[in-house]
This record gives sequence, structure tokens and C-alpha cells, in this order.
Amino acid sequence: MPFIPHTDAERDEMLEAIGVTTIDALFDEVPMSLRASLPPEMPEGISEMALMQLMQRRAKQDEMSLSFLGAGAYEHHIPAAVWDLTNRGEFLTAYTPYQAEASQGTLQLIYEFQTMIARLTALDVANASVYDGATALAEAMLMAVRANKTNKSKRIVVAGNLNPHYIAVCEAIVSNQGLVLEVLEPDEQTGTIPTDCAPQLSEAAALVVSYPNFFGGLDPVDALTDAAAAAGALVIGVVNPTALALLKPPGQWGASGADIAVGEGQPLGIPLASGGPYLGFMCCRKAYVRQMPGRIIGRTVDQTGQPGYALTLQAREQHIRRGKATSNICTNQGLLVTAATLYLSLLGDEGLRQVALKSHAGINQLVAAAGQIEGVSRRFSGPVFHEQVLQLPVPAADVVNLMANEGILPGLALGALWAPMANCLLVNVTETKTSDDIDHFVTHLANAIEAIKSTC
Amino acid sequence: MPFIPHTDAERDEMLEAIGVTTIDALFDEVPMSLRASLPPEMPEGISEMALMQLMQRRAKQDEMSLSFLGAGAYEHHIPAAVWDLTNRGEFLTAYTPYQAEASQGTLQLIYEFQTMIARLTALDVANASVYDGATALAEAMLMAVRANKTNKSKRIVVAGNLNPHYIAVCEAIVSNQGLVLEVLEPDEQTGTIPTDCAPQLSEAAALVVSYPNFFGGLDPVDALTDAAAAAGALVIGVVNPTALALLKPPGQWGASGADIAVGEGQPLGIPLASGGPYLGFMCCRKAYVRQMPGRIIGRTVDQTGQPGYALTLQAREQHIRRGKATSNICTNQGLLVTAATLYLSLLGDEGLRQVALKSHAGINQLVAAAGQIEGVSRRFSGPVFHEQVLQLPVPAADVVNLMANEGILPGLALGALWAPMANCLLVNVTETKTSDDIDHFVTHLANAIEAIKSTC
Amino acid sequence: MLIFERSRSGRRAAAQHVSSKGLGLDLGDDLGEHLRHSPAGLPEVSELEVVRHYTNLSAKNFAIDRQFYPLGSCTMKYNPRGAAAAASQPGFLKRHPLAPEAQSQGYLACLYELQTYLQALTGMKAVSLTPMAGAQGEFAGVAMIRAYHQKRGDHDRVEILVPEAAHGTNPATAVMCGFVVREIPVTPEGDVDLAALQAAVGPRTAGLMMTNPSTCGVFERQIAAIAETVHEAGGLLYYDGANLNAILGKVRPGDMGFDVLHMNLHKTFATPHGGGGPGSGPVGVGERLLPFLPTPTVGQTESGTFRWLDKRDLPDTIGRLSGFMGNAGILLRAYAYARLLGGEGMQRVGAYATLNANYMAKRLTEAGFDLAYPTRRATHEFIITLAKQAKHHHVTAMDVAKRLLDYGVHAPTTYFPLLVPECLLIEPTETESKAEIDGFVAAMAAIADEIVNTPDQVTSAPHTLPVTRLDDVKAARDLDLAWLKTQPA
Amino acid sequence: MLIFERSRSGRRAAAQHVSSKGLGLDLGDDLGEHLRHSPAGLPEVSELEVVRHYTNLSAKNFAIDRQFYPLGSCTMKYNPRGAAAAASQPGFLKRHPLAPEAQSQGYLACLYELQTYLQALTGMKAVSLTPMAGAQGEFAGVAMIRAYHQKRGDHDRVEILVPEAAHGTNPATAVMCGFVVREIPVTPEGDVDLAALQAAVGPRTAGLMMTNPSTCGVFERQIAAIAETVHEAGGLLYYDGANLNAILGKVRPGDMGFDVLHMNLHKTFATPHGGGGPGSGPVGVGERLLPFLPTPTVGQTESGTFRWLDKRDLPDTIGRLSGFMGNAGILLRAYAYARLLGGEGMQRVGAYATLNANYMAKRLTEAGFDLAYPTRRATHEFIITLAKQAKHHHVTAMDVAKRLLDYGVHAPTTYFPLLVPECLLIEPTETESKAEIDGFVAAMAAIADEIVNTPDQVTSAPHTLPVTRLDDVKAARDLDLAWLKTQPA
Ligand SMILES: Cc1ncc(COP(=O)(O)O)c(C=O)c1O
Ligand SMILES: Cc1ncc(COP(=O)(O)O)c(C=O)c1O
Repeated sequence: MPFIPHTDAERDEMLEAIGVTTIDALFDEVPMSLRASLPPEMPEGISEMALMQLMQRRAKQDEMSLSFLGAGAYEHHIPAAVWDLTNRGEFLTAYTPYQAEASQGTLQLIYEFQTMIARLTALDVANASVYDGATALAEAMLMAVRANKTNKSKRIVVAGNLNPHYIAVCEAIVSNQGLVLEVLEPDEQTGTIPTDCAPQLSEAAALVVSYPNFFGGLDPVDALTDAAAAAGALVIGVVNPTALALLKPPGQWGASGADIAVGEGQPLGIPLASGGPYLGFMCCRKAYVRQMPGRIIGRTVDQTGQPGYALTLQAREQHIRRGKATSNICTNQGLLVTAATLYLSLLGDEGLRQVALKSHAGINQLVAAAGQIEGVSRRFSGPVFHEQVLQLPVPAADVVNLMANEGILPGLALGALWAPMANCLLVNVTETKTSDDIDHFVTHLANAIEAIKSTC
Repeated sequence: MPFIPHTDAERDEMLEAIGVTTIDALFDEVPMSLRASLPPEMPEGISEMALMQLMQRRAKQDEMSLSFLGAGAYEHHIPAAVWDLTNRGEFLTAYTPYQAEASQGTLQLIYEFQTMIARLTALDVANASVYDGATALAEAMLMAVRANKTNKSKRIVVAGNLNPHYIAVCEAIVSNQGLVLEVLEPDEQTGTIPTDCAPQLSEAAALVVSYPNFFGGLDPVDALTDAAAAAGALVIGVVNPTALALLKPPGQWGASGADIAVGEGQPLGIPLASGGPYLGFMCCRKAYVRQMPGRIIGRTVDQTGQPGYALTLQAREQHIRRGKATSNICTNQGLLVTAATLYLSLLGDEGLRQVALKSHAGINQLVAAAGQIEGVSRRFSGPVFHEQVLQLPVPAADVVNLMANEGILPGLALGALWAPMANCLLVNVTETKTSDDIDHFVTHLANAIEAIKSTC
Repeated sequence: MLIFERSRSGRRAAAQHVSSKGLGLDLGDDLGEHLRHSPAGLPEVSELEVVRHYTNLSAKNFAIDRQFYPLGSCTMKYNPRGAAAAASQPGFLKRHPLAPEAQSQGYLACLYELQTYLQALTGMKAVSLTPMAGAQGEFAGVAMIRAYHQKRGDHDRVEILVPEAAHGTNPATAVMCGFVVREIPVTPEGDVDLAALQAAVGPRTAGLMMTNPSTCGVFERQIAAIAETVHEAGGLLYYDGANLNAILGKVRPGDMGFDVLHMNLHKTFATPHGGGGPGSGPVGVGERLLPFLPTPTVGQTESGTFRWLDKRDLPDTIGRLSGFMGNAGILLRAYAYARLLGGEGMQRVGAYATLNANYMAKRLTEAGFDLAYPTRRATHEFIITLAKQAKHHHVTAMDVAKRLLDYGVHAPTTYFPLLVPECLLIEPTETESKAEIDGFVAAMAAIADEIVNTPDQVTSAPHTLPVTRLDDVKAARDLDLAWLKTQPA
Repeated sequence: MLIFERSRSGRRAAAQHVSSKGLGLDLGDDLGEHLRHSPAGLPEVSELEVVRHYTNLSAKNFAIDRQFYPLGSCTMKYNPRGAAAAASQPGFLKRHPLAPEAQSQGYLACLYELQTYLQALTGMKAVSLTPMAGAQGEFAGVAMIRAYHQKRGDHDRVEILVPEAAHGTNPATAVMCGFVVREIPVTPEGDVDLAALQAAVGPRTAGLMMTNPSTCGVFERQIAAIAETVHEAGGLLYYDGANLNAILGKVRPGDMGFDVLHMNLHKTFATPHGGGGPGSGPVGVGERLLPFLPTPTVGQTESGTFRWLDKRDLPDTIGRLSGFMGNAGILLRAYAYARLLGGEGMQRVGAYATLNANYMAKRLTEAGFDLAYPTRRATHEFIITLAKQAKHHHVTAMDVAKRLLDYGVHAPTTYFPLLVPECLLIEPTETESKAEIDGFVAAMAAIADEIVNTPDQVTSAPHTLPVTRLDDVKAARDLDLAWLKTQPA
């Protein structure tokens, strides 16, 4: 049933005021040949109660009891206050804050978000979000090409240990404007990008580094940043915001820091929820702010001199500059920005650090324990943040299927992405996992390997 | 961890301002012999995350997939908007609206609630809630004794088909003031109260009628009300508010209507939640309003003449009249009043009527289907609202246990309350049950009966 | 505008209508003479209208989530969202109160443990969780005192003593339990007048109800002597636990000699007040009252399973106090809160509540306000008296309370306890920051200035709220308690 | 006050801290040179401070839940709470985007059915749900147009035509896809200038982007001729579905001749706007663009199980547009909304949205306001122009917009489309009542009076909001985009 408040009497009164007798008459400018009838594929409306029963059933169908699957989306504890407040009607049902005086709540919140992201990344300015981590990177590439006045090139060098879906998304988006992506192969042993990549960087518009990388490992970001700077390429860091509570922020990489940082904001208080809505964050050096896409909030004053907040630098945006805008983005991920801001406020520096530390300790614990199983080892050497590739003695996809049937998602089987890695399982641990959970995982993993071995 | 915002530096600053060096020094008026140390039974504090994991586990333990258990608490669909709004901090974290100017939201809402309850019961005035349906009845008895100027008696005649827990609660409360409860036995065939009860009513302060009664049936409220009125006894109706969308409201019983109506407000948008918090509602004829306990909101004007709302008739209440108050009640069930008001607003007359109708049709459907099982029949004749007693060929408690193990609560086994009813099962159906649910119930019931029969 | 004024005949919030299709029955035909003749007159509004109406109404409230709310005796502290979330798991919300014990072990475990914690924190022998608010806890406690004396055949004990500063529920409860109330005066230093108490106790004394810290915001120093006096006279000691926040983890009522107490979980254990409720008022008892505890309570069998204890287990119980099991959901919140804080956290509650009150009292005296008990240490709350201001500037405590609203702070409790003239009872609670307290003191200092320089601004306050002061006389005289019109003009 | 100004070094919202006890590892020691040197400077505040700060911030917003919000082109209608609740079931919220298909059938079923509904409602052949907002839907659509021409070797088609009234995202998208934009004028009656279009099309034309009803708030009557013109020239027709609400169930873009479209689920399918997002912008295509749909989409096997379709199934796809699967949660909300309304409900949406707009337009003309297209029927929205008022009284459309805020109504869209001087684009939506609309008209009538009698009151508005008009010039000149101080003064 539609949410229409009109009584029949009111409808008739309104029609009379307009001077027609039926609502259909209001469609008189639509050619008769175009009038549609009700498509038979459409179901009948149902009550909210019936809807809830249906959706509860469907949601239950997909429930898992334990998950070690990360690969770009991470299960963290979300403080109850985050969504209690984010879901307040005043945040939830407001539009983009174009009328500043009637939107100071959202505007100030975004300014606070920008500040938090800038501080986390140690860069100067952040925008009010783009769609997700992958599109944030695509926008960063376009931005780097516009911003790099030294290397006037459309070539972007991308670390090959970046999330392959991010590379795919960037291809789909930036190739339309003639950008070319060139992938740096990671080292076989460490999974990290070799620091001797200067030749490829020469004349490139930018280098994209993932920190941590898709395998959970930590690339030599200082050396890579310095190499790129030397070659005149901008450095774009793709970072996990939780990790930055523990790891060196992009603004402090190498001698002069990265130029742009982007990432997926999901770990900051946003549920896994099948992949979205999440939020892409973007920040950069102040010098490049006019090349940054998306909304930006500025602090200013009102006519009485008291502080207030407003959209600023709108000349970068499509609604002002149309074809000359930095991007076509309009609707962004505002509500998720609200959630992330609340999350970061509730955790603070120390809280986020503890989340990062416990996640880090957890993956180390898991890898050590799993390493006791015969034939299981770390695929790559070197430190990781909270994710690691396990080399298994059997196909990882089979392990995933077996364990999933028992309600456990053990991680991502990498064979579908890289055929030679068919026996590789990407495993993640966050602060949500107890020692019991890890033991449980290891036991089930050992059983699954045993079962697969014995059937072949 | 306590929710204390002080940093160590602030704490020291504050201590210095006070002129002491430790917080302990602030307890210097407490005799040393009384200073307690930490009781060893207290656990260590845990994080919100650990708490959620613990409570999710415990809640899961108790989950049932299907329930036909009513007996005073009913599973209805609760529109999502009800608790989305009820849980707004402005409703949730306000105190009792003593400062009227800073509480107009809650005050107006209660005034609206009073209006809705008065309209549902067809009585003049309602209060702002008492604890639950049972205590509402106890308060109504005390009130009737105060209000009845004709029969100056402490004897209350109670329909024996009233919820036995309500009778127990009233005993526990009103006997302290010397009231005596006298129970009218229901008819063996119909389960309703015979209308020839005039002798018992004579000189009684009040008659308590349950509508529907505990067995789901409908007593002859018109005749009973007239008989009580003739005897000078006040009539107290204990009513299910959902039923009143369909059934005759207390204000219209007999020639002159009931005098007081009370009931359990849980069906109005409040989750089962193990029995509370619910809300007891109370209403009465205007003439008795000064004898009614609990808060009452009045509509008035402010100094500029605009309408506003305030607590009124406070001289009935303990904070003003202390020992002479109508009751000791102070904190009531405010938040549940908010939920019930939202529920009634969202459903409206027609919505509530549909809920009542569908529940009513559902129990009839269930009883008809269950009646096909050999040995299963209705225990009582006559129409019911949405609940009915089934006579089984085996002990009902055994059926409950068997079915509960399969995740189905089939109803209440009445043997624990009335030994002769050991084979009786009180079954409820609300609008939440589909025809499939009912079929499912009947199949499992038949199986359970079969299983029990075959083991003895 | 009332929701009824938004109503239009025939309008529906259609998503909330269940389909009665396929029921295969003539709906309601079997109900005959029982059928209602005409609709009740509930509002007929759209879902958006409901959402907007009540969202806007909510915005007219002050609340902890928006304002500092130092309402004395009410313990308006932060109510952790996590505790609410934990208690609101679907499995808990859907659990029927009469579900079999075998299918209730998760829930019963929480209740059992909560009983244990409350016993430990109060120093009592056993706890019943069933009372639904402080006043019902008082009722249970005093009814147990009555049952105790009656069981012993001690039928002459018909008096309950209460200090004159007691909360209104204390005398009201005593009367509800069939007792006569006798008030005991309080000394100028806020203590119970011991001599008067000694004179009052005797063979008619059933018990004494008091709270400690008292409603004067001070710790009753002679508590040992008071307990002895009452006990020697054959009476029992009731502890009104509304002020437990002050001494949580520091002093235990059981150790002070109390025989029975109630706790206000909606104060000390951080359940939101909901604009008037719900609460929860568990009772704890010492040895003597053990047999009388209200049912049900939760016990544990040797095998570790939990079970309900009822009249069969406690034949002398005063009985049931609710249709099911009290305000179950509030108990889960309190349990969650206890787990979050743990023992050490509980101890810090009392400590920091006391720190905040003493700091605030000190700052207010520096700003020129008079403490009601200047020689005493404040507990978790304290009283200032505006008698001076009333006399010299004709500005009352109520005026100051209303003016505070304009400063964006909820007013403290006014005119309670009654024995202090023009008083404000102020309780900051431990969850408020120094900055918030300093802000309150600054507002009070500004109002102190206004009292002298622009008293009209104070006496006509509030100026910035949805309404100005309301006509209470008209409210009581022209009783308008329900909206009678059915349609807007 | 900023949350950073409430921060105090060393303060913690302790309940949010996980315990790292018993991890048995020297935390972080293995990270060496990767370790961060100094904390980021996130706020250090208590949980209460967070709750109070953001609750109070929220109160500074206008929102559908509190105000009538007739923002043209934005479809600010009621967002059913039930749809959100249905989409927020724990099983959905916890589902990992990369969960195996076998453990995702509940979720995939919803997506599959939603694809079906959107196809049916738009008259297209297939739908991909992956775009994350309208603009990304446009991107997907135009990228498909590009892929189509390239696949055919038609490399000269480098131009995208857009009517001058088009939304800014249209030209921006065309450029993002590597096209050149060519604007087509609009006639004084709000139609595309057909002659100009005919002159513009040719072998360089890749396609035309338009919305119908147009952003002028009128239905493009010559849509058949336009489609023919573009198609004959070898171009494709893109439908910007932001205005779908107007014609839902009444007219289908597929029937009008469009080859590709996007829908704004956050408008037509009632997902809340969240203060700027998230949205969801599924794309639908006709026969010709089928091979190019972005991935993933959901397919069904013969046995009835659902599966993801990706590049292996759609080798010519333009590719992936998001890290996972678009704004999945918004898709579930849209699915829930579609189920609640059903086909008939969808038809009534377009009908009543149109009724409300026409009624409001009529009432406003009666109140003396000028419609931009007085000879035309309004669709779901319409434009008034304040050119007259600007000329005679020096009061602008922006002034009126700001003044409306004082009347408790959100302002309509201002100065869009650019071609109408001093315009307000007004869209009441179908979920608003006659009373709300009449209230808006009354406010406008009152402002009309003010414009003549007290114009200062209008030009200096708003007067009742948390701030007065902001200094945008200073905002852009003295860029202050992040709080640099770490501690309060
Ligand atoms: C001292 C005191 N005793 C008793 C009560 C009564 O508690 P409740 O309101 O929960 O019934 C209160 C509550 O305000 C109180 O402050
Ligand atoms: C006509 C029109 N087209 C496109 C868009 C862009 O949609 P989105 O904001 O979802 O990217 C909008 C949104 O405002 C619009 O009104």
C-alpha cells in the first residue's frame, strides 16, 4: 500500500480546485499511446507485518555463526550508540545540506568527519565521502592526472597486491577518459611491491600503493613514496582506516608523504551488510583540494559573526560547473559518514588503537595455531596487519564450501582471482574473535583438510 | 567500566577546589566500620562488545520459532515506527514531566494517550498508566472502596474466570488494607459467570468482570453490570484493549456502563519481553477521577493563552499528599505509554479492528482444525475473542513439553492453575499467525498427542 | 496541534493493515450482541503524519541525551546504549513470560546472576527482582515487615516511623500496607533527631523507613545508633534505596543494620526514565525477612539449571506483585549495566558521584549561594536554599528553576525536602563532566546577577521554551483530561 | 562547539575498549618501522558527551520527519520505517558480501525479484542493480552507450546531447565517459527545441540524455519525435530516471523509446536521503545494450537457485562499478518498499504525486505567484518564478527560500533549472497531505505580503534558525576544512 494520506473527499476537493474530475485527467499531456497499464510482473502489496515475516525468513536463511572472511570488508564491533544516533530522523531524512541554515547539524558533523579523516591519514583535507573505497581510488586517479603538473601523463602505476576488484573498478571508470593502468607485480616471497620500480614510475602520473595490501601485508611505503616523488609521480595511498591507528599514516610516508589517500570507510562502524552502503573517503594535500571531487564543508561565520558551516568550493561540483566539474558525483554516502563520525568519536585514539592491536594479535595467533596443521603455512613472509594468506594442502575453495556448510566462513579462496593460488586462503581476524573462536576455526580447518584429503 | 568522563587531571583539580586530596576523604562522615570493600561476588567489568556477545548467546538459547501462548500477554505485529520513535532520546531519557515547560512533548503525548484509552473504553477519563494490568486491578479495587458511597464495604466480588495471577496480585496488595475478595465460580459449560449472582453482589463495594475472560470467552457483561448497579456495587471491567476494537466497551455495558475499566496495555505495541515492562491502564467515570491513582495530565493554557499541558489533580499523589495519597505510585510505565500511543495512532480505528478480527477468525480456524483430532474438543461453549481452551485426551503439560522441544509453544497447560483442568490447553491466535502456522500447529499437536498416548 | 486534530475520516496508515483474505470465515458474525456499535475514535492519520507529529513532540522535551539534568533524588545519569541493545536482542523481546523453564535458561541465568550481584552490593541475604518501581519495592518491603510481625503474633505493631524529610512514597506506602505513619523530626544539621526517635519507638513500632544518604543530601552519621534503637524496640529497619548511587561499592545497607531495602534500578543501574517510567525496584532482605520475599524469584538446582521459585518454595511469601515477572526488560538492562561496570566500576560510581556533588556545592557557594547544610559533606547530591534571595528580591526557587531552563539546563528538584525553605536539591551524577558542571555554575552565577539587576527576567521565566508558565489552577478547575472533539473545525 | 573542543587528553569512552588480555603476544612489536609515531588526535570524549553532542547537532537539521520538504527534483517523500526494519534484519546486516552463493539465497532472491520489478516498471529488458547513486547510474548508462558504438566500430560518435535544462550530473557524466557535451535549447513552453535537436544530431551523435518529465516540471510531449530523431541519426536515448516518481505505473521509459535509464531508488523507492546519501542508481537497458550491463547482476538457474552473473556470463560488460555489490542495503529497502506497495500502490504514487503538484500550483497562482510554464500541466513538480518580485521589490528567490525556513518548511529547490529566472522548483510528493500543502501555500501567501510590506524581513531571513545566512565568500577564501587545534583554549 502506498503511503498516501488523502481521503477520497480530499482528493475530490483537490481535483475540483484544479478544475478536473479525475486524476487521470492530469496526465492529459501524455500521449495516449504511451499510457501504461499495470505490469503483470508486479506483485500485490502486502502489509508491513507480512513483509517482516518474509524478510526475517530470508535473512535467517543466510545467517552464519562465525566468519573469518575479510578481503576488504571487516566485521568489527559497532557500539550501540552509533546507529541509535545515526538513525535519528533528523540525520536520516534530511537531504544534502544545500540550505546551510537548516542543515547545521549535518554540516558540522561532516566538518568533524573531514577533520578526523585528515588526522587519521595525516593529510590536510578530506572530502565528505564518495561511494566506496574502489570508486574513491578511481576518483583519485582522475584527480592525480589533473593535479600532476610535473608528469603530464595519463599513466597510473598500480601495486599488483591491491584488491583486484579495485583495479577492475578503476579500469571500468578511468579508461573512458583514456587513463592507462600499469600493474607492478608483487614479490613471490613477501607479496609486497619491490622497491626497485623506478623505471616504471618515470613519467607516470601516479603510483597507487595499498597499505595493508590485499594479502594483509605491509609494503615498504617509505621507499615507494620516495621513489615516486623522485620520478615526479604523485603517490596515492589506499589505506584501511582501522590500521592507521597503529600504522604509519600516508601523510608521513617517506620524506614528504603521500599526496592523496583514499580508502574504504566500512570498518568505521558500518555493518557488512552484503557490501554496502559503505563509504569511500578521500583526502589530500591542501594544494590539490581544488582537484578533489565530492562535497567539502568549510567553517565560516554567519552575519552575526558566530561560527557556522557551509558547502564550499562548489565550483568543483557538477551542480555548478556541469561538464567542467571534477566528477559527476552528487549523492554520496552521507549517512555512513554520520556513522563513521560517531564511531570514531566513541572510540577515540586509544579505542581505535586497541581494536587495531587486538585484530593484529588475533591474526598472528590464528596463523601460529593453523601452522600446526600439517601442510598449512603462511603463503607470504613479513608482518601483516589483520589478514594473512594461508597456503593449504588442498584447494581452498573446497575448504570454504565444507566449512560454510557448518556455518563458518573461513576466508576467501584466492583461486578464482589468481589461478596459481588455488590452495591459498585469505583469512582475517578482528577484535570480535575470541581465542575460543580461533581454536574453533583451527579445529574445523584441520577437519576440513582431512576430509578433502581423504576423498581424493 | 563506569561511564565516568573525568580525566585524572580534572579529578585532581576538582579535589583541590573542594580542599581534599582524595575522593575517599569525601566519605569522612561515614563511620570507618561501615566502609565496605569490593564484594568478591562482583565480576570484572567487560566491554560492550563482550556484553553483546554474551547476551546474543543467551537470547538465542531461548528462541522459539512459533508460539500460540497468550494467557495475558499477546504476540502482535508492532509497526517499525513505534519503537523507532519511542526510543528517541527525547522520550527515553526524560524524567517524569514535573517541569511542564520543558516536557510538553511527553505531556501532550500522555494527554493523547488518555484520550485514546478513554475512547477505546467509552469512559470519561484515563490516567497516565500504572505498572501492569494486575496492579491496575488492585488499584481499581482500592479506588472502588474509596469511591463507593452507597455500599461502604471492603468486599470485592471477583469473577472466577479472571486471570488467576491477577487475583493473586490483588490479594497480595489489597488485603493489607483489609479488603476481602470473594470469587464467583464460572459455569462449568460456558466458563462464564452466571447472571444470577445478585445475592453475592449485595453490599459489595464492587464487581470485577473480565472481558474476555481468562479462557477467552465473553461473559454476559450487560446483565452483570445491571445486576451490580442494582446492588449498589461498582463495576470494574478488566479488558483487553485490542478486543475493544471489536467488542462492546465497558462504558456501554448494561444500562449505565461500567464505572472503572482497567487492563493490560501490552497488546498495544509492546513486545512480550518476558513479561515486562508493560503498562496498566485505568479509566473511570469523571465523577471518580479524584479517587483515581497515578498521574493525570490536563490541558490548560500558558501565560500567553496558548494551549499547553501539565500534571493536574496532584493532590491525589504521594509527592503532595504523602500518607493521604490515593496510592504510593510514583514512577509508572511512561515509555510504554509512548509506545502504545504510537501504536494506536498508526493503526487507527480500522487498523485495530482488523487486528482484532483477524485474531478472532484465527482462533476459530484453529479450534475447528484441532477439533478434527480425535479426542480434542472445545472445553467451553460460547463465542471467544482470540483465545480458547482445548480439551485434550492427554495431559496438556506433556504436550507443551514435547512441542516446546520442537520450538513451538502450543499454549498454556491449565493443570498447574486448576488441577481438574490437567488435560486443558489454553491456546491463543493473533493476526501474526498465517494459515500455514495454524496447520503446522495442528499437525504437531496431533503428533504430540499420538506420541504421549503411545508411551502410556 | 493534537494528533486527533490531524485525523481525517477514512484515512489509513495502510501499511499497518493486516490482510484478512482467505480466512474462510464470516468475520465476527459469531459475536452477536458482543459487537461494538461504533468506532472508538482513534486518530485516522498517515504514517508520515504519525512520525512527524511525534518526532516534533519529542523535540519539546528536555532529556539527558540533550541537556544536563541535575534533578536531585532522581539520578539522571547516562543510560548506556549498549545495555539497552543487549537487553533488546530478538530472543529476549520475543520470549513469552510463561515459556517453559527448559526454554528459558538464557534469560533465567541473567536474572539469577543479577540477584547475586544485588545481594553482594547491598549486603543482604536474598533479593527478589519482581517489584516494578521504587514504590512497589517499598510496598513489598513494608508488607514483609507486616508479615513478619504477624507471623510472630505481634499484632500491635501498627506504626511505621519516617523522618520528616522522607520521600512521599514512604508514608504513602506505609498507609497502603495498612500502617499508621509517624513522622520523626530532622535536626538542623540534617540528621534524624535521635532523641525524638527514642521517644517515638515502642511496642507499636513496626519499623522505620529511611534512606541514607538522606534526602537532605547528607550521610546519616548516627545510623548505628538508629538501628540499635529501632531493633531494640522490636521494630525493623527499611532502607529506601533511591540514593544507593551515592554509596555504591562504598557502604552497604546490610552492614548498616537494615533488614530490608529496595533499589531503584532505573536510577542507580542506569535504565532510562522514559518520561516517567518504567522502573524496577528489587527488594533485598536480611535473615529475618527471608521467608516473606515476593515471588517469583530465580533459584538454581544442583545440576546448574535455573528455575522459578514460587509459593511452593516460599510458603510464607507476601505473594505476587505483577501479572508476570515484574519489569523483566529493565532487569536485563540492569544486568547488562552491572556486567559492563563490574565491581570496580560500581565502586567508582559512588566515588565520582560524590566528587561531582561536592565540587559543584563548593563552586556554588563561591558563587554566593547558600547550602542548606553548610557544615556537612555533600553526598551524591546537596541542597541550596534561596531563602535569602526570596526575602530580598522576591525571587523564588521555582523562578530560578524556570530560568535555568532558558540556560539550556534542566532544573534541579524544587521544594523537596519540604523542610528546607526555597530549596533546590541538586544531583549532578557521576557521568557528567567537569565542563558540564562548570557550565551549570556559570548559569547560576548569571542568574544570581539577574536576581539583583533584572529580577523580572527571572520571575517571568522561561522565555525560550515552547510554552511559558502554565495555568495550573485552570488545569485543575476546568478539568480537560481527554479530547472530546472528533474532527477539526 | 566541535566534538574536538569537548576532548580532554586521557578521557575514554571506556565501554568501547576491547580487552587485549590473554592474547599471549607482544602487541605490535613485530610491526617495527611500520608503527605510527603519535596518536591521530581523534576526540577523547565520554559516551554521554558523544550522545549529547550528536543528538543536539541533529536537532539543527530540517528533515522529512520534522518538516514538509518540497525540494524539487529530490522527491523528499516519506521513507517507511518498515522497509528499513525489514532490510536491517541481523542476517542481512551480518552477511559478508563475499559469502558463498549457497549461503546467500535469501539475499539473492530479494535482488533477483527487485530486478524483475524494476524491469517491469520501466519497460526495459534487463536491470543491473550495482550503481551506487543516480550519477553512477548515468555513468554506467553512458559508458554502455560508448561501449555499444565502439563494439560496432562506430568511433566517431563523440558527442552526447543534453537539453539545457538538464541536471548537472548529465553533462558531468558525459565528460567522465570521455564525451563532448552539446546543449540543446528548450522552448518557452519547456519542451526540447525539436528543430535545434534535428540540427544537432548527426554522425557524431552518441546519444541524448534527458529526463521526462523534464526538470522544467512538464512532460515532454514530443518524446516520440525526439526518440525517432536521435535513433535515426544512429544515437541512443538515455533516460535520467530521477523523475520516475511522476510517472510510476503510468508511463514507462521503455515504451517512450529510451535505450537505457537509471533510477534513483533513494527518490522513487523511498530510501531516506541521509543528509546527502547513500543512494542507489540501478540501470535498465533495452535490447541493444543488454551485453554491456555492469556486473554483478543476479541470475536464476533452472533449478531455481540464484547466482551471481559476472564477466564470465557477460563478456562485453562495461565492468564492475563498486568494490562489492553496490549499495546492497538500499536495494533491500527498495525491494521492501516495492513489496509493501505492490503494483497498484506504485501506480497510485505517480497519480497522487501529480495530484499534489497540480493542486499546489493552482493554489499558489491563486495566491499571486507566477508559474514558469503557466500553459502547461504540472507533473510531480512545477516551477514558480519570482522575477516579478525581484524586479519590483528586490526580493530574490533565495530570500523567499530562506524566509520559508522561518515558517517551518524546507525551501524548494532554488535557481534550478538555470534557464528560469528567480525560480523555485517545488515537489510536494504523494505522501504529503492536503493540510500540509495548504499550510505551505498559506506561508507563501504570508511571505507575499511581507515582500510588499516588510521586505527586510524577507531579505534578512532566516531569523529563527541556529545561524543566520553564512558567509560563503569567506568560506571559500579563508579555507577552513579541518579543525587544527588539538585542545580547547
Ligand atoms: C527517595 C525516593 N524514594 C522512593 C522513590 C520512589 O521510587 P519510584 O519512583 O521508582 O516508585 C523515589 C523516586 O523518586 C525517591 O527519590
Ligand atoms: C534530475 C536528476 N538527475 C540526476 C541526479 C543525480 O542523482 P544522484 O544524486 O543520486 O547521483 C539528480 C539528483 O539530484 C537529479 O535530480
